[in-house]
Amino acid sequence: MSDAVAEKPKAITSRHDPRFEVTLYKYIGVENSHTLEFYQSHGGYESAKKAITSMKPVDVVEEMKKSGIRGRGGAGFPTGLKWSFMPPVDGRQRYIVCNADESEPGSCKDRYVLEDDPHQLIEGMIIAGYAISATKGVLYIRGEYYLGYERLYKAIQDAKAAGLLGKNLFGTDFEYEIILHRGAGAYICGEESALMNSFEGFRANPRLKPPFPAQAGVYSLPTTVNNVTSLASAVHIIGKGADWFSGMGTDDSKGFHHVQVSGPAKRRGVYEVPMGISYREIIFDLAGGPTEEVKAFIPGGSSCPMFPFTDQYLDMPMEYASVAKAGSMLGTGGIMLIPQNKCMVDALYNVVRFYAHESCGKCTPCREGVSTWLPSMYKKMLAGLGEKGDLELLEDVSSNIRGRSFCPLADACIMPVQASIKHFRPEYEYIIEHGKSMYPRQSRWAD
Amino acid sequence: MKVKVNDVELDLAPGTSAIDAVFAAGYDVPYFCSQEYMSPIGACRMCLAVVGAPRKERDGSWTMDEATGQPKIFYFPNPMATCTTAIMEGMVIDTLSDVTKKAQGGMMEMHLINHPLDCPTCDKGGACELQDRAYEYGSGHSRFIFDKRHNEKHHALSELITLDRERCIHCKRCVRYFEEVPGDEVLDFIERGGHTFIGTVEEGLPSNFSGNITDICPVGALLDTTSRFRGRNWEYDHTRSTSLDDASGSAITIDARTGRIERIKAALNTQVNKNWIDDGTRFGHEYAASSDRIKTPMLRKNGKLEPVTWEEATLFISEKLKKLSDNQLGIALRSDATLEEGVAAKSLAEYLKTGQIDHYPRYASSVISANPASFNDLATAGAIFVMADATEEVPMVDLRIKDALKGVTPPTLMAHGVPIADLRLKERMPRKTNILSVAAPYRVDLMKYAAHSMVYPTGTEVEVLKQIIDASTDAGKALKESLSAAEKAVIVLGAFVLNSAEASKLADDLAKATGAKVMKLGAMANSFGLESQDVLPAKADYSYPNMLSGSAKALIVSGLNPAQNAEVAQALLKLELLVVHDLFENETTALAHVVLPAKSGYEKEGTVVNLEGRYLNVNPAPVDGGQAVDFTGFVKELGDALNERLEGRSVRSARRLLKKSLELDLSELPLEGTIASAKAGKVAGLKTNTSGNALLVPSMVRSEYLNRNAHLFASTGGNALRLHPADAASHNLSAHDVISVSVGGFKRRLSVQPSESVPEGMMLLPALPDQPVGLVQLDLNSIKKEQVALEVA
Amino acid sequence: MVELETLKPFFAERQDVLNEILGRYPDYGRRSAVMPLLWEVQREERQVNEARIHEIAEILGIQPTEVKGVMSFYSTYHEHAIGKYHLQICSTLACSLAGSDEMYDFISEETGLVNGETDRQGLFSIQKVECLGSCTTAPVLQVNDTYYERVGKSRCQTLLEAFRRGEMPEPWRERYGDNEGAEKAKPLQNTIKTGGNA
Amino acid sequence: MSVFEIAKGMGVTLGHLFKKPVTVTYPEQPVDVKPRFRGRHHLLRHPDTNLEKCIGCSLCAAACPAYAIYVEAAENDPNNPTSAGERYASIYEINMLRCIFCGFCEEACPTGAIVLGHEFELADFKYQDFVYGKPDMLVGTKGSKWQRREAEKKGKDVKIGLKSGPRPELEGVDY
Repeated sequence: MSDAVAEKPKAITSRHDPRFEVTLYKYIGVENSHTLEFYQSHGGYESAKKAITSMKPVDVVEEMKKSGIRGRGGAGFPTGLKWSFMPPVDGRQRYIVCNADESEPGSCKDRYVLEDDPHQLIEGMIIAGYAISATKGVLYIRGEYYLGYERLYKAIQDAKAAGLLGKNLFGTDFEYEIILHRGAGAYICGEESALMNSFEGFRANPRLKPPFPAQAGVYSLPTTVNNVTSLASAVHIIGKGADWFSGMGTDDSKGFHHVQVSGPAKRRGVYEVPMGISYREIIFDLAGGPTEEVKAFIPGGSSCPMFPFTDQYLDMPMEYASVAKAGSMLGTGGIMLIPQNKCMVDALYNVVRFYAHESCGKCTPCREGVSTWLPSMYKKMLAGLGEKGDLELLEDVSSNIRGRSFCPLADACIMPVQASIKHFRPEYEYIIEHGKSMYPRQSRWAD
Repeated sequence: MKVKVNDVELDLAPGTSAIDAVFAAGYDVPYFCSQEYMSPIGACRMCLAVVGAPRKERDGSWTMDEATGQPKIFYFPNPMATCTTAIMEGMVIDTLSDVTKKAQGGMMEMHLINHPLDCPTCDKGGACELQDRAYEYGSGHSRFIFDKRHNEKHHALSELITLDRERCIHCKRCVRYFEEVPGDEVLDFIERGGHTFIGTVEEGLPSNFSGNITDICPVGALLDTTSRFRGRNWEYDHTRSTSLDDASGSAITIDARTGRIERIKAALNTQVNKNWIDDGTRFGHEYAASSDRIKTPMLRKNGKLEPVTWEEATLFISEKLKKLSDNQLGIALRSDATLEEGVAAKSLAEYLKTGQIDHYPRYASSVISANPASFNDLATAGAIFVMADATEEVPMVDLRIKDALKGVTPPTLMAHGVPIADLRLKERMPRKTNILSVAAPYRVDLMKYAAHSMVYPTGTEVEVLKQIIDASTDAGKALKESLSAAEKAVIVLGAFVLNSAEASKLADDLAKATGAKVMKLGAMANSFGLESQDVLPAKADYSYPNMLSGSAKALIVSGLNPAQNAEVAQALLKLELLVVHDLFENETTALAHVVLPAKSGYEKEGTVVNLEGRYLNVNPAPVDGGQAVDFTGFVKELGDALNERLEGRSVRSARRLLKKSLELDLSELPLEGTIASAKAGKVAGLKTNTSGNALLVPSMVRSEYLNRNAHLFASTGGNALRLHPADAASHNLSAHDVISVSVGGFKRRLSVQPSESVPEGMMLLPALPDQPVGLVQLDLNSIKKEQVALEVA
Repeated sequence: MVELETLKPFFAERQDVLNEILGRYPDYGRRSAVMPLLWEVQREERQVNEARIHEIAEILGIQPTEVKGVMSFYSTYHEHAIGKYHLQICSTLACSLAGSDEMYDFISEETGLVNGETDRQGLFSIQKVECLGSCTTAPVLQVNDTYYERVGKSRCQTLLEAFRRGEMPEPWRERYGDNEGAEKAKPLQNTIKTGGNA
Repeated sequence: MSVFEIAKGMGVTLGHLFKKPVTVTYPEQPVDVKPRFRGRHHLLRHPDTNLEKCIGCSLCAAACPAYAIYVEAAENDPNNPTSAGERYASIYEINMLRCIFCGFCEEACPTGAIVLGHEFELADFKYQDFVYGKPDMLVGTKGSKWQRREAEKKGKDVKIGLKSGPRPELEGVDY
């Protein structure tokens, strides 16, 4: 007690830190965790109650800002700041939209929340709705997550019946309802403006910005769009305080994140980790290490440029700034390991084919470049018909697409392509020169 | 706002798009998806350019560049689509840098990878934006070695429009056009990504303005079927003219080749039709190229019409005329005759000392309003009351009303013309339907877009207007209040009101009471002009219907076919002289002593006055019409035979005359025309039927020529008899039956179209110039089925 | 076409479903109901044909072309009938690294169908789809609306056999991660639901 | 000038006395035409399908410096097509009096449909006989209008006064 200011405890940046506790994912996988009884008996809806009954909307936004949480959907925009962009209340209906159209290859963190802890998300949406004075929430869930849709549907009904949704929440005059909307299989709906078009019943083409959603979003009304885990995190930030949240992570990246390890790892799965954790810890300690020799890993879903599987990158802390500095993005935290004997060109063809299939067709570089030209070039190389100059052509076409498209989908396709050429150029050169992959395809199907 | 484009500094209004700044500066960027009068969407990504702007510090001062002492320009990391970028203070746009060039060239290459490059067979070749831009910005060769996307070619979207899906570059102009301009969402993208194509589920693109998509398609994906393969763009003679199909005075471009009209396209008139024309105007030109046109004068000899020279024909006429005393000759022009023709007819009438001169069809009341509304008044109105079937009478009124519903004022013209990307326009803008009220005796198209619409019993216009003026009903009161309250209110009156002098008077009273401007929809292209020039009978007894029923001993009719009515035909037989000046042989030429070849509206030179009172030039397309002349030419020929130099013997002579009275030089009108004030003529009342079981309704398609317009005929199924399904059942008629029937003495051939939008007990059929809008008795006993609709097996 | 026109309106007898769906959205957002309505038709009829497109357009007061444009944008609405068991094999990278290509080959061989085909009996249809969000439990086989994760060869075989018998086995859960141990892989059961979309 | 030089000159003269004469007794004898000679036009067909190569694009007419070509196009009947694709020339006319045989039309043709052949005997009597239509130029038609008229009158084959193999571009043309 000698110092006036107690030294700030060191932030948690490792799962090995005894202070770390799994919070958001605590009940995932537990039997009946998706029911209202279970949720309420484990402290559910306390945060919402706290926020609505004892805090002003501004305070909630401030608390979120203070926590330093950044959007978990991929772009990493500070959530609190986003909420504060809403125009002053002017009598117009306002919307909070939950983007549960999780379709990025390598990501499945939201699915577990939607399926196993829907009430946590509903509570997060109530808090967010309260913070931005929106009385309507839109929950856009991708069409394939039918189990999640069923459970959310039930959860919303239950919450309504229990008075947790509807009018006069927690005895106040705050009202809130959630519109559950099911997508139908389009990756582009993960883009917020495309999602809004899709919700409104239009083709899911991205919209022109400005106006931004805060000015004219759903039905041209003020709207905020957040990812599932961003909203679910709000429950804990309000419940445990912004300081608890910012007690994890680094200066640049606060709190926890959810990483999903896929590819040849011993225990591929979803893990809640503090920000600033090293990739080595995630891959080796949590996921049990690779089952075969690995040459690269994608740090945050397929749209993020890959890193070679070297110490330099493995020891890098998982935070927005460091990853960006190394030439990639934190994305959704979908870490994918690419084994040594998987042909990189083949792997990239798979990625490119995904984006080709998901391009909405609105703008030329994406429709013609991503959706037509790139897959053709990869197919040609893989068929052993590559010619001298093809790699340069691929690079040039990529550079003509990158940064030229209407929305970031084309960039999401081009960045991994460019990264793969940068790090694994010899594999491209080999396939062009020899007409066959450096690593022939082999069966990977377990019994 | 100050903007710098390359080396040119400009001062432009805030909200201007960067692409317009570039064009205003005299530089060029390629673009495909932007289109005048439509929302910019940034889909084609061709207009990319390096763009930068200075930034402000927290205290509001510019962030300075230490090296130069000027505000530092922060460039966007990627080239920006200039069409969707609004200019900012101090913005710098660089369209000449290597980055810009590479971006544009790369995009051009991608546009072409799936384009079939079948320019030699493509009708757009030579006038194709993609072709032009590929020359200017393309690299000249493609690095895309794979198979191009294959898709359906020559797919008939409707009888009038052919779609080639391979050529489509997905600029979305057509899809946006339908949503934004006429508001009929009948075309959309299907599928997604590289498989996207445009298509429709509705058969035949049910829209009255579908043809405009062929104009705005930047490639040859959407083509006008009437002109398909008729010629190449460089072979056409392009003539800018004014459409004589309705009273809007829409600007058109007539494309003719080797003496034949092959295509009509919309021309730009920012004040009238903007870039658009309706389908009736666009596709209804085929009749002019029919092979059965009258090409030489003909004289009846021994009961048979024989080709003669103009001299022989006019000599015959002049001999006959000399035997007539005053006021025995009747002269009747169709209401789409030019101002010059009207003057010629008047001067001929004066010379021949007859007061029996008229134009037809016309209404019982004047079409010249005391407080006339212009199209721009209509497009910016705060309240609109339409008492007409505006879409069919003057389609452009329909389109400009939809402008008003959007609430965006017409754009200010820039140095390069209409802004290419008007950032105020957005996709799927909400429409202020509550400013529009529509009343008509049956369900009209415009009612879809009106918050308040009313279908009143046929012939009760007077009662309806009284209700509004007296505010005796809630709806009437609300309407009157909204018209009074609106800063700018416009009342649109069509044939149903103008046909009744009483209703017309009430409507004028309503306008006066509410301070609204009035737009009166003239019956035909030059109704306004001919009335303002007093091409009207000296007294009521000399009106055209009276001429036909005996007031005239001799008759010169131009463009009219009165003998369709069997009763009138009998009366015409008694005439001492019947001169018919027309395009085709018909019931009246069969009785005529002299038949003279007339010019179609595409071949005439002259002036028309549209419903705003706007003087617009009609220019002749080089068309082979044989010895056809317009009415001024007839006056000249007749004058020669009479040894007289009559006024109005040529367009120039008529214009000299008009210059004096109008103080307007009609040979030097600006392209968008000139509005001059006009006073209503002394309209001698026409008797109109007040009873009948059928209503003749206006039609945007010229019913009299429909059977010569093969494509339009196929698209509309011919002139339709529309009736309520219950009535159809009781008359034992079914859809698509083709019947011949006597309608008020006119033998009509009609195809049956049952429709819920028609009130029970009333049948609707299109009016003819000689059987204009109004009630009529359809003889149910005379119905003969010529062709029974095929049952679908 | 003639056949389609004589189809009974789909929602005529399902007014409650229709009203429930329309009731979800605000009045100014009536059009939002287009996707749920399409889902409803697709669930019952395993396809959305042109007559239904017209019907939905009528309900929502929009043009059929618009409905078609929206419907065709999404990959899970089908113009032609899919099988009773619509086998969707995720083929994106994570699943591909776990052998989904081989799984596709296997299923294709077993059913005699290729991507996009439906067999004549209407039992199976197969479709290669993009990422299903089951990357950590790859490879995944989605049958109608049900996920079967970590589908090895023997599991795949057992599943196909069950489908042929008209059974829809309960999906098992086998996940690692923070939820590890909370539930164990359950054995494949050959009971529970039969047929149709879940 | 010496005698020797005169003798040298005479030698040249004498030498020619014994050479084969270059004069050809045309029209009894056919003349030799150089491969690149540009004579009357041929409209070619695709040899395998027998469809006309001409698609009626009018580019030849656009390229023609003498305005000698007139083309009118129409849409193919899909069941009985005249040319490959959707468009064919319903009217194709060349006015041989206006034509300057520059070959620009051949260069402009995107499908290689029009090729200038070797026939040069185009003399005739009436103006309208110089306007050659499609039947006069399509591959398989031999000779000028006059020659064909003459041959028909006499019931003989058309005889054209030239001997030379056609250029490779003249696919299917037989001299």
